[in-house]
Amino acid sequence: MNWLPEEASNLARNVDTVIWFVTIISLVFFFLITVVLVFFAIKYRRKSGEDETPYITGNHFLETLWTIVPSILVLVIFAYGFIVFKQMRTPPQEALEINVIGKQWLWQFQYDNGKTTINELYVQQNRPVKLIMRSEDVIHSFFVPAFRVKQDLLSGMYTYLWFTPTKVGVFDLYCAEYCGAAHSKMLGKVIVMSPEAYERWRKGEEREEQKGVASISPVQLGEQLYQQRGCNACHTIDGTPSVGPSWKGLFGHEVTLQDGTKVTADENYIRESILEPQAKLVKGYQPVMPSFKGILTDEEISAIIAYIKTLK
Amino acid sequence: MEEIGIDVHAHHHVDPVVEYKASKLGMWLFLATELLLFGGLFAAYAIFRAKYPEMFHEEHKELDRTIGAINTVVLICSSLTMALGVASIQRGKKKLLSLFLLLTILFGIVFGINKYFEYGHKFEHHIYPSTSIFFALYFMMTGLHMLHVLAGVLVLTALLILSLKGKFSENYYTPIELGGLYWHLVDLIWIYLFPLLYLIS
Amino acid sequence: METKAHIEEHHVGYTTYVLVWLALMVLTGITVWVSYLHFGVFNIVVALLIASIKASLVALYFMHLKFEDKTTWIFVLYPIVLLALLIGLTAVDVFFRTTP
Amino acid sequence: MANHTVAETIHVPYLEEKGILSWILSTDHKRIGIMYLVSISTFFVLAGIAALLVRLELLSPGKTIVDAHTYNVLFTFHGSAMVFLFIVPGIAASFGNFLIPLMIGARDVAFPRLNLLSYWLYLLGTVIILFSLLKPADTGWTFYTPYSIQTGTDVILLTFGVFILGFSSILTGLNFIVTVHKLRAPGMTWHRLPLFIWSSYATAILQLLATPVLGITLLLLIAERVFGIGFFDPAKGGDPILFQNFFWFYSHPAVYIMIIPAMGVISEVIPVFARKPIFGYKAIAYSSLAIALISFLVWAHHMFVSGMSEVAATVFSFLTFLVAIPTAIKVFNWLATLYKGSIELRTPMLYALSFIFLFTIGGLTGVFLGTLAADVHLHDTYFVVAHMHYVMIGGTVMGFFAALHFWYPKMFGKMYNEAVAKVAWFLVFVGFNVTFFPQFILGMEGMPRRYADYPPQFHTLHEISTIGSWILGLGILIMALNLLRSLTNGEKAPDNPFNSLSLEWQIPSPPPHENFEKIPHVTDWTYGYGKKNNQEG
Ligand code: HEA
Ligand code: HEA
Ligand code: HEC
Ligand code: CUA
Ligand SMILES: [Cu+2]
Repeated sequence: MNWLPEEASNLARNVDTVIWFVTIISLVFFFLITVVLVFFAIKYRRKSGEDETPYITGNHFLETLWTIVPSILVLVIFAYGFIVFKQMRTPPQEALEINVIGKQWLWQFQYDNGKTTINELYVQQNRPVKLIMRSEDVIHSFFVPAFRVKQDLLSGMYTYLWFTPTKVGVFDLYCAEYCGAAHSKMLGKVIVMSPEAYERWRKGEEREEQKGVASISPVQLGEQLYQQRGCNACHTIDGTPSVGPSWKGLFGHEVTLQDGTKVTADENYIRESILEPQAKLVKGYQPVMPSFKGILTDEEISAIIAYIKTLK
Repeated sequence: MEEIGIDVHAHHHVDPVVEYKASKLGMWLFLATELLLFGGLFAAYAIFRAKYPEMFHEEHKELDRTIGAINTVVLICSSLTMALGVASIQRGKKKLLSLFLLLTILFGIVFGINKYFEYGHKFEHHIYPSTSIFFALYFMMTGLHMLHVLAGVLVLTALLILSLKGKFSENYYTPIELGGLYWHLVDLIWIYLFPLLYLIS
Repeated sequence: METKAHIEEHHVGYTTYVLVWLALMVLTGITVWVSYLHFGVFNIVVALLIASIKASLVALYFMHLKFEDKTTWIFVLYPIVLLALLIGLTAVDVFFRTTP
Repeated sequence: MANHTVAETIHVPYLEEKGILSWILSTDHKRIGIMYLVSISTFFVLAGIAALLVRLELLSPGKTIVDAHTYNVLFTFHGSAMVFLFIVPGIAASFGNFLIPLMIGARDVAFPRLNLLSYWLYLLGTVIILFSLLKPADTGWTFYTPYSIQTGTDVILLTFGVFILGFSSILTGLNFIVTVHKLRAPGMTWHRLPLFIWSSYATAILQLLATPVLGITLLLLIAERVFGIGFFDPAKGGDPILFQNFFWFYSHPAVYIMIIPAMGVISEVIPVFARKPIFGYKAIAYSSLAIALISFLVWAHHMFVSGMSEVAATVFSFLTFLVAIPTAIKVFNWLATLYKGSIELRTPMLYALSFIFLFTIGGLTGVFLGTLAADVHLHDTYFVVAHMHYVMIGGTVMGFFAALHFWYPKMFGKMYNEAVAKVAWFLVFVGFNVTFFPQFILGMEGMPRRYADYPPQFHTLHEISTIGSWILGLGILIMALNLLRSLTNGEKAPDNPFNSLSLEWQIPSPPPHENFEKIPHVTDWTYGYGKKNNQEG
């Protein structure tokens, strides 16, 4: 029975030991208290209205005992938690630095080689990473349960966290600080790759995606981007409005803007909506869509348009 | 304010001495909450002043020391007249009480008029609470204080009316004491606001 | 608890009040004067010190705190301690933050 | 024990007079207590229904009944109404008002009219908050900046309502402190006071001194929105973490405002139904005070990963553990009181024992959260949600229900149906655990809180939790119906159905307007149960 997720970072083991340590102490007290409670409740059940009870008002020895023992235990717990916390807050010198930007409601990662990814963080197995993080709007929180790390992102101030991924695989990334309507959609993945695969990805020569571009159709690429770039946080494809309007039946139809004017959703409109979302606001929606200028290439935008066209 | 302690003949028949002591303790407790209400602002002041010393130094120059100093003196004088008012009613001098209450109220009004011009001046120079953290603090601190002065003046006016009606005597002056305590607190807070906002060097 | 209908109270005299008032006026003068001198960080310390002396005078005499019972004193002092803790512990946060 | 006088002259029971005006203009502490009781129970049900909707939405991944924004509005309303309208005034304002003068042998609180003003302010605050529902806020009950500055929903009305409620809370606290200091009956020394009085006193200190800081914080938040000042807005040079510091300076002590009165209730109920003196009276009494004093110093344990300084995190983690000690002392003393008792499992006692069991779980999981390294993983997950419900429902609400069943005969002069009450207790106990225990597991697995939607791997546990909430709701429904029915159909209650020794039981049920015909002269403490022999007293 292990309720904690898989341990996929160097820190996870230590955090888990702390949690287990506290759990064991807690269980001891919990069972002690429960057993005594139930035992007394049964043993000293009222037999008749005339039961005689002793006049006991206290016992200095016992009272001192159950003040001192928990006091010592909590001090130990504190110290242990602190030691591991210290480690969690002290990144090694050689850690690879990656910039993280959180905004409503997506994650953006900037690597030292100039690459930028959205909602997918690529890291190398057994190589310490240090994330230097900031927010562009409200507070978000970077949380990867499998790594046992969490840290808030603020605007106007950098925060950081570090870890060394120890297992190859794909791990869930959550936003853990409430940040508005699509807070629960601000999800991402951490992709831990073997050193070789990571090197390939870094150089960008044989990027899996690029290989893909050649072989898949624009519509398929658009669908992929819809997931990967986080459009799905705000846009549905089944017609239900979410944070943003649904894409279903969007293309070619008339859209009513904030100021009452109507435009037809053609290629240029959609392109503008992606690059400068605030230029033409759709009526009934908040101006919350982030700009994807510099994030999506022209080719990718075309692919998304192609994909939207298929959603009738 | 009157809620506190005018109950001489309250239906729960508490001994008047207990009543008097209870009312005073109640007032002190209330003042403690006032202290912590301003406390949040003092904490914000401490943090931001340490963070942005230059901003505080530069921008405080926009404030008028002279008006600040005059207002300090006005409030101190009002505190004196208030204290003298309490002292006179303790000795049964009802007319003197009314006179001192009137003086206190007048000082309070002078303080308010000064503030009115001070704020007006700031707005003319396009200085608003949103101008900077310093001015946000300035407006919030003095504004909240001004609200307290206003409340104090209203309370004292009510007390003056009661006093003119002859409600108080050397045997019963609890409301005067309580009103006085409140008024002194208003003075006390200003004693800190003045150097913190106007006299940064 | 009291049962006697008799208020045993210290009545402060008019002259005491006037003397306290004089002291307050003088201290106000000093605090303005001092603000023109330059002691660096100590300016604020001095300013707060003078303000605290003034505040104590107001509390002790004008507000009769000097003649109040222990309960009142506790409820005056504890909030001041709390305020100091609010400022102090918040400062421990704000001024010890590490940047990456 | 106190020599009491049963009404001989015309003593009108306080419930007698009819008409709405006779209530909302009454300065009788008993009537004000009942008005609070009715009001907070109403909001408990409303906020509880919001909780049921929250749970219903979480029944399955994806959209179940409402969209994300509505979900956010729902948990914001649920949290803020439960906290500010139900549990903070809670036991203190309802039972505190009703009981404090009765227990200390006084005719009323120190300032009856101020007391009524507190209630009116409470009403005013609730009306404002209900108005805010026209464009309901979606900030969560914590109003974190900068989100609360930016969102388009009506944060101003909600926070202003809470601000007004704060005043109500302050004035109640002030009133109780003075009452306990100045109005105790002759012979009612500090060390003879019932423990409920001690806990009310400690709570009152917290209400008095913590609430003003919340007041100014909310005022500043409103000023940020209205005047554009920037204390908490990084875009203007402000510091969003400063808001959190201020907010928790109040809201951590507030969690003890919630729990200490319930602890007081438990300390009253257990000796009566075990027919034993309370064990370690002074330790329980002073530990309430200790909690009240220390709890101001732990606020930032809600902010370990907020970007605050590590030094501060360490200091606050350390201080957090210190508050666990006075609480531990109480738990052990309650257990020891049961030893060699004559325990009768009436409904109030069942709730009291459930309190000990559930609150221990809640408190121990609090220790997980206070531990630095563990909190990094557990913060803002369902582990926190489970912790807070175990302490707030497993603790406070259990204490509230215990109080409700214990003092019901005294308040209304009627008995409720014991069998039905026990069935309701059983459903509440089981339903509660089914609802919230799975949330500990969810949290450990990493399920974040305030999520309108969740990945499929969390489905089963959420499903169990939702089903649990229905059992819990059913239990509360049965309990409520039982009590309501007894108002009209219940048997007439004797003056002292549970053979308690404390003062409020020595007068008629329901008590007369004046409480005591003659102010009692107290000669012993409240807990003189059992046979005195050579044991020290
Ligand atoms: C009634 C309300 C109540 C009470 C009494 C408590 C009691 C405690 N709480 Fe809780 N708490 C909340 C209500 C409450 N809490 C709420 C509402 C939140 C969430 C707010 C939000 O974010 O929305 C919260 C969140 C919260 C956090 C922040 C979590 C996070 O967001 O990351 C922390 C962290 O330290 C914490 C700790 C504690 C501790 C240490 C106690 C202690 O007082 C517990 C002490 C009790 C015991 C320890 C059990 C009995 C003792 C023994 C059996 C002795 C043996 C014990 C040992 C040796 C350890 N609580
Ligand atoms: C006193 C405090 C209190 C109480 C009693 C409760 C009671 C309940 N809470 Fe509460 N909860 C909070 C305080 C409280 N909560 C707070 C502070 C938060 C944080 C908010 C935030 O994040 O900002 C929270 C958040 C919270 C969440 C997390 C939401 C999220 O993070 O996304 C959940 C989810 O399960 C939840 C569920 C419940 C349930 C099922 C109950 C049940 O116990 C409710 C039971 C009550 C009833 C059911 C009403 C009684 C009903 C009747 C009398 C008859 C009607 C019945 C039927 C129709 C069946 N609560
Ligand atoms: C943070 C939420 C959010 C994200 C993420 C988001 N959008 Fe939007 N989007 C909106 C909102 C809100 C609107 C409507 C208001 C407006 O026009 O800006 C909108 C409008 C649009 C429109 C115009 C639709 C219409 O009905 O007229 C297009 C096209 C669009 N978005 C494309 C995208 C693409 C492509 C992505 C991802 C690469 C994306 N959006 C990501 C919130 C978002
Ligand atoms: Cu971003 Cu929640
Ligand atoms: Cu807390």
